[in-house]
Amino acid sequence: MPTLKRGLTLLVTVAATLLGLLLVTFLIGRVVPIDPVLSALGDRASAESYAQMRTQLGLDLPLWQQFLRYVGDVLEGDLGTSVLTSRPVLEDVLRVFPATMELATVAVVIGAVLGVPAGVFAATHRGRWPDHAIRLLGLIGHSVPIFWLGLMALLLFYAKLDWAPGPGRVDVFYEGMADPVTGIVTVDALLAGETDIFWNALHHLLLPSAILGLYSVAYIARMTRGFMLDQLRQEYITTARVKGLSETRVVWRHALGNIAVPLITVIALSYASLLEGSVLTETVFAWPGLGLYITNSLLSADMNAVLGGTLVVGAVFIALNLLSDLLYRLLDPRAR
Amino acid sequence: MTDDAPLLEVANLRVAFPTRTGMAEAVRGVSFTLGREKLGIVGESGSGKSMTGRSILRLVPPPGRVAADRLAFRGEDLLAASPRRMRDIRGRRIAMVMQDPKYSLNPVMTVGRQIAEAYRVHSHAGAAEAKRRALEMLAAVRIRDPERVYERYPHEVSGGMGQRIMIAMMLIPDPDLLIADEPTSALDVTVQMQVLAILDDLCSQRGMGMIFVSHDLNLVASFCDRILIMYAGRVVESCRASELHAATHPYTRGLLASLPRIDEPPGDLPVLSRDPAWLEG
Amino acid sequence: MMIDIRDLRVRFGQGADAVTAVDGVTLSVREGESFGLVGESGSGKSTVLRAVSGLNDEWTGRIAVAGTEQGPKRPKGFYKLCQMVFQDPYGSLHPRHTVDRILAEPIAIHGLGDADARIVRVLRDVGLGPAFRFRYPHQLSGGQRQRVAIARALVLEPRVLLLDEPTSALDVSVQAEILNLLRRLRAEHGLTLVLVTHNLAVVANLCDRLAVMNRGRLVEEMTVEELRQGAAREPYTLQLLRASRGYDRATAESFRDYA
Amino acid sequence: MTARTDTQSAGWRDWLTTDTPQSRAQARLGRAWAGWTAFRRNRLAIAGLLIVLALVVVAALAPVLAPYHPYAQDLNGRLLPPGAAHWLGTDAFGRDILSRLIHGARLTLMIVALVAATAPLAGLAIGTAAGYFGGWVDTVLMRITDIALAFPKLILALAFVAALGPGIENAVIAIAITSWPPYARIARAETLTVRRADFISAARLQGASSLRIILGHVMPLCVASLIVRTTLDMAGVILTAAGLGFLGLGAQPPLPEWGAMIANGRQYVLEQWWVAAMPGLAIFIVSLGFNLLGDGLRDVLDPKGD
Repeated sequence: MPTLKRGLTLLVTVAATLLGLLLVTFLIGRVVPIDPVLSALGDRASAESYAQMRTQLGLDLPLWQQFLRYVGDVLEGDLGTSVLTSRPVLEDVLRVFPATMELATVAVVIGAVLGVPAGVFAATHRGRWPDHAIRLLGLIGHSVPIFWLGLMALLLFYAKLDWAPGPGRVDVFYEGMADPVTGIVTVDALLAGETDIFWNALHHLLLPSAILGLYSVAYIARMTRGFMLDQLRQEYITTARVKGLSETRVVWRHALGNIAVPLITVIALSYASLLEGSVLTETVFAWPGLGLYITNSLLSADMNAVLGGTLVVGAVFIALNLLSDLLYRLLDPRAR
Repeated sequence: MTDDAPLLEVANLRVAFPTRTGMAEAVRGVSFTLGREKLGIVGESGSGKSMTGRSILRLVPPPGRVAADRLAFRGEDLLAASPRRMRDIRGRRIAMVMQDPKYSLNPVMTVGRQIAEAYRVHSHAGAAEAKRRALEMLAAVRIRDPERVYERYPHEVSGGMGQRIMIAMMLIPDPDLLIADEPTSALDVTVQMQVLAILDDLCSQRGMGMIFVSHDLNLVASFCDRILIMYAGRVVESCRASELHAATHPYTRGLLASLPRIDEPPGDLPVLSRDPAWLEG
Repeated sequence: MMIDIRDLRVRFGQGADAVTAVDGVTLSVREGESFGLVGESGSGKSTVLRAVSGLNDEWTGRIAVAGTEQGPKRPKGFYKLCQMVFQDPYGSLHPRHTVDRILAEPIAIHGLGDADARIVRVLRDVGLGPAFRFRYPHQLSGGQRQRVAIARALVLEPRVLLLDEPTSALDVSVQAEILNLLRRLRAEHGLTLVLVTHNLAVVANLCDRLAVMNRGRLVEEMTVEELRQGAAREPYTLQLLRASRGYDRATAESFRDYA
Repeated sequence: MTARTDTQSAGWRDWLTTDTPQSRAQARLGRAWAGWTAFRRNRLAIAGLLIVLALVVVAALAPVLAPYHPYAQDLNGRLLPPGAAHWLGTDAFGRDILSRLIHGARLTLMIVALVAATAPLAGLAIGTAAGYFGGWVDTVLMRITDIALAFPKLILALAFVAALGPGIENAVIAIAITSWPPYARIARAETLTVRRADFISAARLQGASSLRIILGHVMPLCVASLIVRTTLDMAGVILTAAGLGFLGLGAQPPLPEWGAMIANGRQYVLEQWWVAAMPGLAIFIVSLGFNLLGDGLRDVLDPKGD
């Protein structure tokens, strides 16, 4: 297929997906039993100002026009105003998002660095004890409620053993000392040359990201093992052995080369699910990221903030999907 | 070592796989010796012909078990060889071509790099030297435009060309013995003949021995020097290819009779009735 | 004429990627005849068969079976007239259905009564005893599976049997059994056979007449008697004949590509 | 006597494992037996099966098994550590944690059953239809599925619950709505691999209708991998439901939902750890049970692996 046509198809797909996401958040916003006019004006609004606000918010228009208006607003970056913070939701989200990204990125690095080799090792030792051990560990990782594990880890490493610092991104003492350039505390501290803050922030990051990473180790190891077993059965692996290649080269060059593309998809997917999983982890570790922001907004029925946050996470999801799709076309000779 | 000493000696080769009900024997006591000749191993599916070929390279997948009174390549015991020594032997001394290039070539590596890799692993030559040799080898298997084919991925070449690439890759380290496991079964008859001609020429030019595993009695009889006929893991008959028509074992005779022929009038073909006694050789 | 094909064309794909698989094929098969369609892979022989059977509906031209012109979509009655047997006996039987269910299904679809008796009869017809009736495909050998596939085709008592490489996935000793079975069934039921294969010897054994195809076109038609005497007119057919006689270094040198 | 039972059971086994079944029922039972024999050899899978069975038994017999009423408060016995009277201790209202866990099993089982009965079936119908018919049917259905798949599931469930109001029914609806797309994808992929199979062509050549082919030929082949996936997913459903409960968006007090129980114990976690630890352990064990069972089923039903 010509590249241009393929590119167009991809573009249409992404646009349709975004529109679908907007439709869902829009509809959720409509079924909320909270009156948006009242929440904007307060309970004691006069009938007159109520009607005026209703028109102003476009609530008297037909539903499809309201939707178009909503799409237009979102495209202009207007996600509404948060009732809780009285600031534009987009501003809030941009402020808290780096904290979540920091957490999820470290977690996915842990996941990939441990998960891929574990999966390969399990596959090459199929049916023997390393395989069973890795498989069982994976199943355990899939079965632990992550928020509970966080609580228990705080209990053990913070309260009992005093190895880990408490909740939060840095100790209270350091808070706000490094200029928020990127919003990622570790990076900001390094940029400001504050090594103390950097180490402190890293120390704080370790426990929550390790716990978040545990889930993705389990997922990535399991998928890697499955892909790898599929490849090791293939005849080209026999060919590579007949050529006299070492087992290391057969496994890490030939077999792994063939699963690189699906693995990237898996890692992208698990990155996305980590962004999502941060909702629960952040609550436990009082980590001031998007997850905590959404949860707090939920509990105070701040729908603009909830839907805005949902939209941003959804958009990141779509971007990650797009990215793994593009990488697939770039890396797999059969897809070019 | 003199030239008339056997290339390969196999005595009482056995391959077995554990199953729920005990060990299942795929190869049950196969013996033969091979010089610089083309030896055909013929049999129906499940006769153990492929497993015999693979066990020589110690490529029987676990949990399969290989045992033999003697399995020696130029006098060296293959079953006692260390994994490292075995890697030296594979490719460099003994190579193998498999049935379908669609599956036996690595799909995400250009064919050129796969051939060059086969050369470099045994010669420790530089990248440029390996590429030069690979292009020469592509020309040797009569590929018209080696430079262009070198950069292709396996899915971009036809079956016949894929099998030539496979042959180029296997012959580039200049092995002494080639095991060809149904190398032309996935190809059309005319392409099949062309690929066989290439194998034939390269073998005689390089003085290689060849084990040609196939289910096609006619093809083996016309291509090889000597034939082993396998049934249920055993060699039931061994003869010169030119004397196949005079085979004595009832299984061989039955197989020959059950083949339809263009020059015979249509009519019922004799059906093979299997004698349990054949299982004991 | 049992089967009459005029100027059949089949194209796959659209626009620049389109491939012409069958390019203007005209042929006919008489009632009770056994007709062979021979060619190498990509010659379009199987595509012709699939168009006749109704599996492929993207063709142009004219196909008539038993005097009735056929459109792309077939009425239910067509399938009582014309049945097909596939190449790979491992892929043509549903892995989770017993032989019994495989054979009972066509009877149920066409509302034919007397299922038990029909199933037992057709199993006996293809040389399988009643012991095979409740087995799953994985409990059968390749030859037994192909017999079940033939039984499934016969249970509707068709007049035409289309055979797509019915023996090329089988060992030669089993191939002989299946060829003998097909010959007997043809005689007993007065079947018209269309056999697609790459193997000239199989055609010589089972057919009366054959057509050779190459790259979507019909190269030539001949009787099996002519084939036996090597009396082919076209160089492509002669090359096929030579290639099927086994390996010969000198002959291999003379081969060329026929576009 | 023993000898006789032995020969009897051997007779049954022969009847089940015979290569020549005499009837449809025998063939079917023989097949089930072969599956069970394979499953039985996987010890971890058996452990998973036992955990899931235990969950069902505990849920069914909750009033009989629980030593106390799940809501019975005892303000003098608040936050008691595990001991003879309260095996797993008491919570901030002096309620017996064990009894609440036992009654909570009913909620967990209900959530699992409701999701398992809806999402996979919807996915199966959509996926097989898309895969079998192809063309624009496939394009439309799969576009919708892909869009739904690209959404953040948990956060969307949160938003749903926020919109519909907290509560266990809404939590189930939210989970079911967000979890059908993967099933549709799996069912479609399986359908595509079998659609071109000769046995489907053969069925078409028998004159079988599309409905008959989808129901009788395609779906039975999708069901195996769907059952495996559903079982494995139930662990995730339990975790999501517990997460919603933990955030206060799932089951509402005083319902003994395990996630909400962890949330209740959270503020005491540093001193009275058992209040939060016990329900978490229950979630972990049950969820592990589904994972082990699903993993074992995959070996039997879907040996291709992931």
